[in-house]
Amino acid sequence: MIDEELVQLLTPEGERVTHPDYASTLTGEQILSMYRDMVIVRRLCNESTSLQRQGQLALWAPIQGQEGAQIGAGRALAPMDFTFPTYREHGIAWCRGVPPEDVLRLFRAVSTGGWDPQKYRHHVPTIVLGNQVLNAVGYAMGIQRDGADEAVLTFFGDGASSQGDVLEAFVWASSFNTPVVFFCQNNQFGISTPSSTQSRVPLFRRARGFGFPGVRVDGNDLLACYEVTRAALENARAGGGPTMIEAYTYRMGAHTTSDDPTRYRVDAEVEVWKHRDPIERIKALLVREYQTRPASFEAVAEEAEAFALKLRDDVLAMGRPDPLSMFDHVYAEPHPLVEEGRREMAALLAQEGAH
Amino acid sequence: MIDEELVQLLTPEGERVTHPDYASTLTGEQILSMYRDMVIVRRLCNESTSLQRQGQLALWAPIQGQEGAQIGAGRALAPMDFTFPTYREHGIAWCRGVPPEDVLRLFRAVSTGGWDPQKYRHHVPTIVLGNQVLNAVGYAMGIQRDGADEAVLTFFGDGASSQGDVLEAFVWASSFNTPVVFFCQNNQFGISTPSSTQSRVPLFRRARGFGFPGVRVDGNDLLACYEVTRAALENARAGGGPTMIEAYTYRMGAHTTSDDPTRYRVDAEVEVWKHRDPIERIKALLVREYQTRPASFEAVAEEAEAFALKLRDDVLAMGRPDPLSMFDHVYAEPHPLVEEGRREMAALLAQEGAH
Amino acid sequence: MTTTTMTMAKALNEGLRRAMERDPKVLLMGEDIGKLGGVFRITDGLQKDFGQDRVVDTPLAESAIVGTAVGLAIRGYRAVCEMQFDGFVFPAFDQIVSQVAKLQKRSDGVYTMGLVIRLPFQGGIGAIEHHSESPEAYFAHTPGLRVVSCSTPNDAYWMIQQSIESDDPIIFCEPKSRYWEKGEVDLENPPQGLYDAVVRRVGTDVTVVGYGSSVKTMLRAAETAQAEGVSLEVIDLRGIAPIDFPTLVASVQKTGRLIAVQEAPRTASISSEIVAELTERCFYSLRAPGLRVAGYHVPYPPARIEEEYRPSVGRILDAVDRVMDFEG
Amino acid sequence: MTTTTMTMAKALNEGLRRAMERDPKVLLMGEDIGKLGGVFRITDGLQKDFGQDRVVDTPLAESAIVGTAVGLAIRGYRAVCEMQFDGFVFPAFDQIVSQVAKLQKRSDGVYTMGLVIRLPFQGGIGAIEHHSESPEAYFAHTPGLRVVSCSTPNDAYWMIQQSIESDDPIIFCEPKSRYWEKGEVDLENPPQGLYDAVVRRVGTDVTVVGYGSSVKTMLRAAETAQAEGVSLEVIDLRGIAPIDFPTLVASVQKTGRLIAVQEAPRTASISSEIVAELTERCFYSLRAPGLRVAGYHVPYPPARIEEEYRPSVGRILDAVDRVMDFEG
Ligand SMILES: Cc1ncc(C[n+]2csc(CCOP(=O)(O)OP(=O)(O)O)c2C)c(N)n1
Ligand SMILES: Cc1ncc(C[n+]2csc(CCOP(=O)(O)OP(=O)(O)O)c2C)c(N)n1
Ligand SMILES: [Mg+2]
Ligand SMILES: [Mg+2]
Repeated sequence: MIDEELVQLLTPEGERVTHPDYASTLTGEQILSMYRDMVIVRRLCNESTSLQRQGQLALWAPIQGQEGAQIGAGRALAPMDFTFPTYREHGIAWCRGVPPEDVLRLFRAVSTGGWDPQKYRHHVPTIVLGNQVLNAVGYAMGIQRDGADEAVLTFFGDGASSQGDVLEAFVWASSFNTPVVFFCQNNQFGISTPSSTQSRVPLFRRARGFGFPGVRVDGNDLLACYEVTRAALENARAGGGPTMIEAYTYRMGAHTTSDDPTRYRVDAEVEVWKHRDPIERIKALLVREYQTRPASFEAVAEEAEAFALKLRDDVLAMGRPDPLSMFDHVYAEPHPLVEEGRREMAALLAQEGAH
Repeated sequence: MIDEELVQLLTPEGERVTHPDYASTLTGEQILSMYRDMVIVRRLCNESTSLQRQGQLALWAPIQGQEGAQIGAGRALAPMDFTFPTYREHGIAWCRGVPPEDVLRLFRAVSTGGWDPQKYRHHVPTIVLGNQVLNAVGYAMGIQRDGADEAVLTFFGDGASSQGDVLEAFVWASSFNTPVVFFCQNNQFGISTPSSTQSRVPLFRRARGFGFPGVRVDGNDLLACYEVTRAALENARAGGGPTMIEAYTYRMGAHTTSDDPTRYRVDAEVEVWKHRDPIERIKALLVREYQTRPASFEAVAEEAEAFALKLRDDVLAMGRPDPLSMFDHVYAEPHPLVEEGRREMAALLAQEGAH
Repeated sequence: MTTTTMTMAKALNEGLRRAMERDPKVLLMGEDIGKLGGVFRITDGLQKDFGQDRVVDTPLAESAIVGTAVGLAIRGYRAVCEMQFDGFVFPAFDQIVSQVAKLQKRSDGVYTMGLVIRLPFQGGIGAIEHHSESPEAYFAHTPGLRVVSCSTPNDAYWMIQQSIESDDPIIFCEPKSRYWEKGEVDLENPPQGLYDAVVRRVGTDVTVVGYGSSVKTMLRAAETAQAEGVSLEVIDLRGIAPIDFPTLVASVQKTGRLIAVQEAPRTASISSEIVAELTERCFYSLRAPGLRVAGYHVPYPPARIEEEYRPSVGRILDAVDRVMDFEG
Repeated sequence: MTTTTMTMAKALNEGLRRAMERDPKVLLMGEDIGKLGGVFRITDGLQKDFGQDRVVDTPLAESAIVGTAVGLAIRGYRAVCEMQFDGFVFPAFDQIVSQVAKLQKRSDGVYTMGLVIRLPFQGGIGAIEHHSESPEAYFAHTPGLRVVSCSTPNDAYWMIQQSIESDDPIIFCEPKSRYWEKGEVDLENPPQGLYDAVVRRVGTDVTVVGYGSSVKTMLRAAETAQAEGVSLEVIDLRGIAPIDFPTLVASVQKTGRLIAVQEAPRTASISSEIVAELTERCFYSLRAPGLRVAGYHVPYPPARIEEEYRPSVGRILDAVDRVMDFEG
């Protein structure tokens, strides 16, 4: 992984490396707290996977391996920034303060959103690949008009990088010099399709041709992801325009719980990436440089366990939505067809209830 | 116009300049013949504009100023190559052998196509900006599967360069290494919108970020356009994959006859570009280097006049299509709704005829 | 009552201006709408008065126009997007049906998608391909969207303002062939609700309903029919989605006969909807089946023969004969 | 007659295989259809047998899948494009309505657009948003396209082959919730024409017509109705555009009552079309207005409550009661 174009501040072994453009600004305390975030988010992911296996979730999209990218980027945000996720940004949601059980509503198939996007300044998940990237640029155009000291961070994958919407978003962001940071997690797969199908050259290079900088960062390096994202957001807030960040990482798990990765990739590759685990890397750093004690790690582990238990309880407590709720919020103003449908369904439900 | 990135083989004054990567291979005879093409195509354009003014055409999209780009590119094609135009590639159509009156069918509003695209290996005009660029890549995928020694040349404007379809075409062409050359005529406007709105950096640079070369050529330099296109097509046929060519030129006329460019640009700019006229430039070269006599130019001018007269006659002879023809070729196989419509209209027409 | 005579194009321009004056969050986006004032000059002069941040000449990409309008809506802005022509709305179709139509629901009502997509629609101006489409049925079929169409300068003036004020996303269909026709505009009092169908001519024998440029054609047909002793009630639908069925029902209960007119092709269209729903609501009132006069099942033809494609007075009268003579 | 039992998924796979064996110009394109065999495994094993040039794992862009299929068609190839889910066809909408639907016309018949766009459609598998849409009406409304849907493994096997053989572009709608249900497939004789509606159950009181996953629901409703003394004639539409109206007319003339069923929302939909057209054709045969049982006018809901959204046996029977009891 010696790559001149890759920003790295920490080796897979957890040793610091220097970079001409970026230096780590995080204290030991901050790093430990971000370590905690990564562990909790991984625990959330594992718990969700088992909930899915037990039939409690319809689907789950795991992020194992991408915790460094997400917590790094997520913690680089200022409170007033706004984020536009895909369906896989559980780490970002966590950083934004979205209640973890809300993240699971979509996957429990009880909601098509899950949380209050204005409250957490975190847009609802977008499943149609690339749509949210244009929405993010539009939001950033609003920031410009408000003269606000805010930026937008939007996410997409290596697969989605081929969608017209993402590419048009590049055109617009450049043309209007909007305060938006494009964060592409290149986890090397779009379901089964390798990222080489989407681009024969590193993805971050695309930005330059649209007139703004692109940076490739080691996506399994929390410190580097944090610094690169922070700098890009600061630059955006200061009127410097867009940046594209390609976080080069690896999807350790399946695409979703419906997926069978053995059909398209070999174990050996996965094994190689195990040695680049973003969590282990930070743990090694904490031990080496900050003498963090086992007790601290144990405390985090325990907290994660408690977190998982509560999460499970919260999810199991999520009842089936009232079918009539499908008629809510379709429109802001009254609509005859919605009201007719509501009446019809209410009558049918009453009829069934009467039997 | 001293621009290191711009390929030029001839100054606006018609003096040769050398370029490290491209040398002119054209003989005097060839250049004269291409001069003739440019003059005829410009004459076609002027005649069409007056036909439109006289109510004989519904619309016209002029190409004044872009003759060098189009005849340069058009004459670089091998007979078996296939071309995908926009609505403005009259010079390419000419080079492909499309009967000039066929080019006007669309604008006389008697057809939504105009010529046999397989016969001339020149696709019908595409008006929805960018659509044809993906179609071109698909055609090139077919060439690959046939193992044929052919390439595709597809056109779009600086405006269309912002469309998702064009950008997706870049992804695909690169991913499949298809034998396609993207020829972008940057005539500096998309109707009223300056090309700087579409990109803050020169457009040709976009290609590199998608993994294939981009070249900016002086679009008013016939020799340069010819050589750059020829080289790119040859490279494509040889399996070298796609190239993007940005022909940097200027739309001397209005966007179409419906447009009023005085609303959005100043005469001074147009004046500057008059001195870069692609036709005058070649004329100067022919005089200086090949001692072409006035008689030769006069012969071309006369030919162009005769051409225009015939074109006018051909256009005026184009009758209104049979309304029933709208039901032809909607489907390849019989369709009840089309047949029903045909019957209904036939009855209505008969009724009217009877009155 | 202060009324002024103006074209529909001018009425739209004035309506946009008033909306922008009233609410600083309103902004216009589109291709060539600034300096040029739009290819139909609907936004003429507005960039000069409201600046480039509120009248935005965009890069050339419709998906992006709508996609960024969504983001602006999330930020509290109200974007009015101009699609240069009907046939160029399709690159934006995905953003419209996947995001615009669904985000209020997906955010549980936290977001309002108060944006307007202006479409110069229908044919009749002798244009080339893709410039004369009638895509309204696609949008009407999509839950989460609303669709309206104006047919007079007065409606244009008021309906564009009402649409911009609405917290729901609205596809605003402008009959481009009527842009240059003049009419009275009442600058003080809005005519009626945005979705209300309006009886443009009272009649007793057949209800003829349509929208946009068809309204004038229907009125002409009514003139001719009158001369032949048949009285048509002409209804301007205005609200294409939702449709004001109570007004249509009242008319059909009176006339007992129904003809729905549109330029769009017939299959799974607005006229299909009108006939199906009114058949259900007025089964015993109908003395003949509701008929549809629509575009044929072919791509919009070259302009030289477009008048044979579009619903004409002749085709409407033909349908009138059929419902009047109907014996099954 | 050689029949074999297989799932619809397998039948589609076998049908694709036969088409590819028969015609070397047939190729498959889509996301994850190669090594993975598609998310539903419809193309399982085909890349191994036919190679990467004929089973193409594409970059992730639907407009490009369809846009390049157009170019391949011009070159004489027949592309079968898989949209991974119904909700992801919209990025390709522009290419479909602007190019696929129009290029035969625009080339005056020089081109044939013999391409197939496969859509796993409708809901019922507990999926998340955008994975359960029913977009068929958009395509049926568009002249130049054809739309079909299979409801049994045998139809799947034959209809996919017939679609690929057709020189017209076809939107091929696969009811994903039925992929894993087994049925008899006759490997030798095609059942009937691609657009022919088929009476799946003969009845006398009410004609109930639908397609895709609704067919099974209608048949279940017919069972229950039978028990209650009402005889439903169940028709599987198969051809969504064009619709086989003669078969429907024959049935309605017999039963005098009509119910059209679909998962898609009701406005300007296939069921609107069926009711409008049959009202016109069978005005005096109909003893009650044709009714529509459709998805509600809301975005497809979260899967936990999707069964309340989809046309259920209960909702169909409710409509049956209404047409049987109809007195206006
Ligand atoms: C427009 C669209 N097409 C197809 C899909 C189906 N799909 C869901 S995720 C996915 C792969 C996405 O890959 P990538 O963008 O790399 O993100 P990742 O899942 O790896 O995080 C596909 C094809 C979709 N959601 N949207
Ligand atoms: C998708 C789409 N949107 C809008 C238009 C309307 N339109 C026609 S030409 C044009 C400008 C195109 O500019 P450019 O691509 O630079 O080509 P040029 O006309 O300069 O040759 C526009 C906006 C269209 N034809 N297609
Ligand atoms: Mg990925
Ligand atoms: Mg241009």
